[in-house]
Amino acid sequence: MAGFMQQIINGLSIGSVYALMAVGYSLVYSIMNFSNFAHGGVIMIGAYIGFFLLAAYKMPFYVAFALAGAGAGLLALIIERVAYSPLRKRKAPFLYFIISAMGASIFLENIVIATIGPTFKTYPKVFSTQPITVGSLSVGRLDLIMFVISAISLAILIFVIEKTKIGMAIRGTAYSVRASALMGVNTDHVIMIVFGLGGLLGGIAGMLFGMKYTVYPQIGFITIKSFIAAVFGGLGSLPGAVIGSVLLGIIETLTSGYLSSQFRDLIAFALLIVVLIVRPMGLMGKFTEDKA
Amino acid sequence: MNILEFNNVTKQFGGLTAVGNVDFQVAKDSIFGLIGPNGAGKTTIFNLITGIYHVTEGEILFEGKRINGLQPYQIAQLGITRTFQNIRLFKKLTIYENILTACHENGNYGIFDAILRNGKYKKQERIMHEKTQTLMEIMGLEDRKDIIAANLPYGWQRRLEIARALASNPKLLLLDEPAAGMNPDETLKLMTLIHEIRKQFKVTMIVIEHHMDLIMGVCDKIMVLNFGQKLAEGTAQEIQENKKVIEAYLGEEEMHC
Amino acid sequence: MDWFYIQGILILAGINLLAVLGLSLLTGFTGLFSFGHAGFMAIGAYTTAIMSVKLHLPFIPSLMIGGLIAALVSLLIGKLTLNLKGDYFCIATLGLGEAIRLILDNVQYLGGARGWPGIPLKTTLLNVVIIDIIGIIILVNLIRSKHGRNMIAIREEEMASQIIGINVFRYKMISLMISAIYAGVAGGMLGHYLGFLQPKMFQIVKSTELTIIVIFGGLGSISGSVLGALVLTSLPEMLRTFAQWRLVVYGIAVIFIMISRPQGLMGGHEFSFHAVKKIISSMFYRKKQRGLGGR
Amino acid sequence: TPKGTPDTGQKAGEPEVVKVGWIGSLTGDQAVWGQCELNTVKMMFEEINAKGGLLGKKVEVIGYDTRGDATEAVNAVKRLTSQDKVIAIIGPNASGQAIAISSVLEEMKVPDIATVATNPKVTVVDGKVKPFNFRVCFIDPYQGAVAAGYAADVLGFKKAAILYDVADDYSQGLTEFFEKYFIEKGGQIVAKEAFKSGDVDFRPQLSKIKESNPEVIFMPYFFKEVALSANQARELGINAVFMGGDGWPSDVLIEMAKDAIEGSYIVNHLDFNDPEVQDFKAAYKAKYNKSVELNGYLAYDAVKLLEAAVNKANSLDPVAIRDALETASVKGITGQINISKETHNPEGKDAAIIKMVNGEYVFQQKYSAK
Amino acid sequence: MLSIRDLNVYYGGIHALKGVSIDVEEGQIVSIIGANGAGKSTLLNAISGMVKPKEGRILFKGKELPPAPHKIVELGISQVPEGRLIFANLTVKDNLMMGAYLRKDKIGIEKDLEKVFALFPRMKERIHQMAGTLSGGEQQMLAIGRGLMSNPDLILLDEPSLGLAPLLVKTIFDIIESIQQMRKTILLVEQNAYKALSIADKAYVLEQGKIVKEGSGKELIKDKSIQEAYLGKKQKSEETLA
Ligand SMILES: Nc1ncnc2c1ncn2[C@@H]1O[C@H](COP(=O)(O)OP(=O)(O)OP(=O)(O)O)[C@@H](O)[C@H]1O
Ligand SMILES: Nc1ncnc2c1ncn2[C@@H]1O[C@H](COP(=O)(O)OP(=O)(O)OP(=O)(O)O)[C@@H](O)[C@H]1O
Ligand SMILES: [Mg+2]
Ligand SMILES: [Mg+2]
Repeated sequence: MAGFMQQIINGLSIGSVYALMAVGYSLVYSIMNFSNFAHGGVIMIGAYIGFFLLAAYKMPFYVAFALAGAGAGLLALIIERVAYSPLRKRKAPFLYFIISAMGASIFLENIVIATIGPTFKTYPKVFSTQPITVGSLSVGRLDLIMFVISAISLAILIFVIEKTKIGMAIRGTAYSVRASALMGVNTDHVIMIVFGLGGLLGGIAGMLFGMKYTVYPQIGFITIKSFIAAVFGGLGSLPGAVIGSVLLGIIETLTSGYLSSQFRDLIAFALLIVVLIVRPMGLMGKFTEDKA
Repeated sequence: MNILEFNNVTKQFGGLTAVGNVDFQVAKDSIFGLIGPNGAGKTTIFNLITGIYHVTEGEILFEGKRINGLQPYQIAQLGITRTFQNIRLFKKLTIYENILTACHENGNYGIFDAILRNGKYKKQERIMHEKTQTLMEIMGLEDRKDIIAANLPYGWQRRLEIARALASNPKLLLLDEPAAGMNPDETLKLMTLIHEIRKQFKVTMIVIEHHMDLIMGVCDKIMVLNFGQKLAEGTAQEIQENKKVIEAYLGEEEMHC
Repeated sequence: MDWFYIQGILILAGINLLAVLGLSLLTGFTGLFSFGHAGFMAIGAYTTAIMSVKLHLPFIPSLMIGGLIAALVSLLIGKLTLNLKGDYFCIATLGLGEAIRLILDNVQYLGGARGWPGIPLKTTLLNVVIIDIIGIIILVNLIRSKHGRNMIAIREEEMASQIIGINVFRYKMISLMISAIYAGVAGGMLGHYLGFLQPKMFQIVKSTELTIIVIFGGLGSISGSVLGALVLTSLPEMLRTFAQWRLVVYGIAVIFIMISRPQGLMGGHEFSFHAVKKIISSMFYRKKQRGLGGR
Repeated sequence: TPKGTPDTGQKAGEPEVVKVGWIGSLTGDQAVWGQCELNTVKMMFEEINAKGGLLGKKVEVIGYDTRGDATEAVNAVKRLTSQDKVIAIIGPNASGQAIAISSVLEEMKVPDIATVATNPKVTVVDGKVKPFNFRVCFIDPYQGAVAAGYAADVLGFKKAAILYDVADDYSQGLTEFFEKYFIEKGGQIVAKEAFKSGDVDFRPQLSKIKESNPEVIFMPYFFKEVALSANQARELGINAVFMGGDGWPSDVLIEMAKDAIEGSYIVNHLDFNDPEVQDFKAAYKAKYNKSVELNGYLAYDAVKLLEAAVNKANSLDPVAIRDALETASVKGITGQINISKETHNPEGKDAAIIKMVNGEYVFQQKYSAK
Repeated sequence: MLSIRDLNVYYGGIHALKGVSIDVEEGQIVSIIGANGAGKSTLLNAISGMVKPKEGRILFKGKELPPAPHKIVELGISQVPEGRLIFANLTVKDNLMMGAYLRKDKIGIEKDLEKVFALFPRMKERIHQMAGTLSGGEQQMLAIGRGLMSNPDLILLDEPSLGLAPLLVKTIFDIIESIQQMRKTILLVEQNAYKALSIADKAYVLEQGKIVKEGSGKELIKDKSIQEAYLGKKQKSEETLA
């Protein structure tokens, strides 16, 4: 039983990593309707910014944290301007965005390898790595922090999207850029805000990831997991992204713990497909009958 | 003989009953009008017939056979097809390609025939191209053959939708507001076209329209829906004189002039 | 440049092209976006190798069986996932690709993650070119038929396709199976070109590489796929001298080409056989004209 | 000539510079090792040139990136052998690529000396030695046997657990042989858990391993994952001794997991503190301002081996070099290298057992599996 | 208030508007009629900044219009587009609020919301329904309501009666007149030429991208050629109805 509880804790901890990454990804998806594969690159750069600020410039954690978020947000904006905006202007189909995004992610990964170098970097210790133990269970401090930060940023995000005017404009633009423009929405701004926010979340995710694990050019790779988690939870739904992530984390740990770690991903994928067969729009995705 | 029968059909969306206990029959070779206020459930009835929505209760018979529960394509293959209120063309294809694609049931050959380009393929393709050509002529689209569907003005898009629907040789054709976006003159031409289609293709039609001239001018029988319920049914004359219909749908003014 | 080296690149481009042609049918013409085609390549590659190494079958029958088994697997997968829409299908295929790789990593009989050396070298430029040409002809013929038109209709407007009697699920399935056959055969050729197989070769990166080529060449354009395969297979080779900067440049190049030609290389030519014809005829035309003394 | 073999002992206007190829990962997740190898080769060639070159000619390295991909390795070797006309190739560090290139080497008749490609099949397949493939490192079965032997015989462990990377060839190789020999020695594998390249969290597997109470955990993978998994294991309260292979050694490992790996044992190619190694280490550091990774030492030996073979053959002809390599023998930085004609491996090379003490790689002893 | 001079719009090779000039006075209803594909929607889209004209000037209150659509809305021009373009993924309420996106006066917004609900009680009933699932006519009501919510000075209506039941068509034209009463200016594109001309202070006939006729609504309704081309049916239907 203690083993089981520990595995659940492990799952929650991995899940909250996926969740932080998935939220930013899902946000951009919900507006632009394409999978922003450059998000992994943004997360990675966020992690590096945080690392350098802490390790080389010895900044206080909160400053570094804010700057990593801001830097990644800025990067996301630049990517939007350079790689997507020209496509948007020409009304290219979403697949072209995906390719451009892949180009950007290849670029980001390799520019880091070529300049900073391929070796992984270790964050200086900010929080004690001593886990909090309750009986025979142990929870990492950083895990708790990540959990809290994901929850807070999600709550803020949902509030912004659902309750504010800019949120409404974001949702409107998500459906139709043209109609929103006719309503007086500066759609260019809205899209930039979305990318900025997505990048900001990515930067935060990257920095926390870096603190928990390490920083290296291939961090972006792990975002495939959060991509899967977002689909699992229902694309475009922010709470779905979080729930999908946490579930994926738990499924993965329980599979490794009780079934087979060799075939963990196989089993996780099989489960994913079963879920999608039963609920083709993911767990929290809205299923709307197509209206003719 | 009835080609289509609705027996006590109900469709609910959550708490909303879009179609409630509706019964009606459509006689073969007739033109059946379906009218009613906005949101009365007319399009929903089309969606139920074509299998895009599933009925909540009741049954739909086509040529005496129950069709609810079938897939849309199966229903189409039985001989029911439609146009859409919100136009759904193959946007990036040309007019010709739109119709040619819809002609797919007119020629019969397998994948291997296609790969080998054998005689069968060639012969059947010719049939399909001929059919397309004929349809283009009847619908008056032949000189716009290569225009991409998305770039057509609204009115022509509607025409193309009808042409595409006819391409699959339907026995029952459902037209959802075919005259929307047409001016009175064009609507008049559409009426002629509908008569023409009936003559040439021997197809039964159900027409949803808010242009009363068209409905009154072409329909043998009309059913009026209101809030998902049948309000009245009868000939054009009967419907126009029906107090309830005037009150709920037509409005007074129309009757005075 | 040395022919030996160029020949190697051409063979690879040809192998990529075959997989890309299949994917082009699925993505470009049917509108389904797959991230798992490397998985079908893997199945084809390992099956072909089993046939030729363990069962001593000749190369061509081995390839065909490789393609067929890939198609069979795609049938199973398709049954489960083809009802999913857009990115959901995409994720399912991504999962499939990874799952196949994971299984191969664990099957020690086929070398596991350590790979399978000693596969006979049977792939030559000649047989690659022949198979590619056959592949192109089949695809062009298919697309120019009612079956191809039905697939395009599904891409354009799924609901309208159903309403005119197209069995959407069936055609998606056919498209997936054909693309799996292409990928499978391509995989078989790859194994017999390198003489070595390793699950690592069929990572997501490989799938995305194929997708990039399809889109890069121009969706729904076969000539675009041909051009895309050639350009994108040789581009990293041309950038060799950049050493660790190579992929940096590659990434920039991809973005640059996308934003400067957002319809892909052959963009705007919906029906590639038009494009092919046009290119070929314009080539002839130009030559003729030049022959006659220029324009 | 379409398929011309590069006849380097050739015609008029003999090239003033001899070219040697190098392939490996300059990008991708293996780039740490590749970049270090190429740096080492460059540095060594400068030294050789300073001393008069190879048979009086200046030697130059042409290095191509493979992204860790077998197909790319084949392309790169095709280019090196046909267009660049190199006399020999050094690298790659991964077995998959080394195996894939052998058909090209045979066709073009150019020898290759792999650095850290430890899969037996790099040089021998189905009992037949591949004529143009050589290497300077020991092989997986040997390394696995050393690790198992040392754990069982010297350290006296009876219960071992294994955590390995299921998607990695190197990791699978070591796992298989460690398991085999440890059981042969009467030990018991109490848990065998896998992860997949790219994972960063190993707690689920480690939690399971913890329940099986092993005395030693064998961790045959690379140092990034080692650092992460070691830290996580200690966090979960696992006290077992860790043991690993040549994927471990690196300064970065110590930096990140100093406490977690304290007391661990590593099977290595050499003793880092050996006085004979210090010059190279210092020279590298001075030149590149980075510490040398393990691969650098083996790249060093590969260059030494090549130099010895060229001198022995007294020719720059690739085939002559190949013939000389078959019986070459040289004192390398990782030990005495005596290439065996039957296996093209450096036979009888001892492994160095290293223990982590106070955050240092401390040499224990040379050890060889019987 | 609005004056357009020599407007030329191209879609690639298609010359959709060929030197169109129109004038709209403050407080007027100006109707534009024309066959399918004449370029009516294109004209409205050019005013809204959704298509960029190649040549020509559009002056609003004497000033050149800025290029960005949202800037144009800011100046007080709002369009009820053809084909509705409602936000299918937003509720009815949010759609209406999107209409008021640029407004800051909370009280005014509330008032206008009530006005819209008074005009279309159905919208109030369905306030929380996802707009995408509304019936065609309901969507049209929503689109008009949304257009009103921005409280514009000039409102561009592109076929507002499209798909509406006869009773509602009548209501819509009543509404248009009552909007005019609120001292707003209206540029109306309609297929229902008879109705459009009867309420218009001024009207233009657009054929194949060119203005071929202009005059007061009353004049044009009596014009023989227009009766034939655009109203012909009206007379006939009156016969049938009689
Ligand atoms: N998928 C759905 N979910 C919820 N409500 C729906 C859905 N589809 C239709 N409705 C509702 O059902 C009712 C009937 O809609 P329907 O489209 O059939 O109307 P209609 O008679 O065609 O009207 P119109 O003439 O305006 O097109 C409407 O109130 C509509 O809002
Ligand atoms: N996006 C576009 N690309 C190419 N051509 C277009 C585009 N939009 C409109 N057109 C063409 O421009 C011309 C004018 O179209 P427009 O939509 O303005 O006509 P309309 O008068 O509004 O017609 P309708 O009454 O059918 O709405 C038509 O010939 C149409 O085919
Ligand atoms: Mg309707
Ligand atoms: Mg229009």
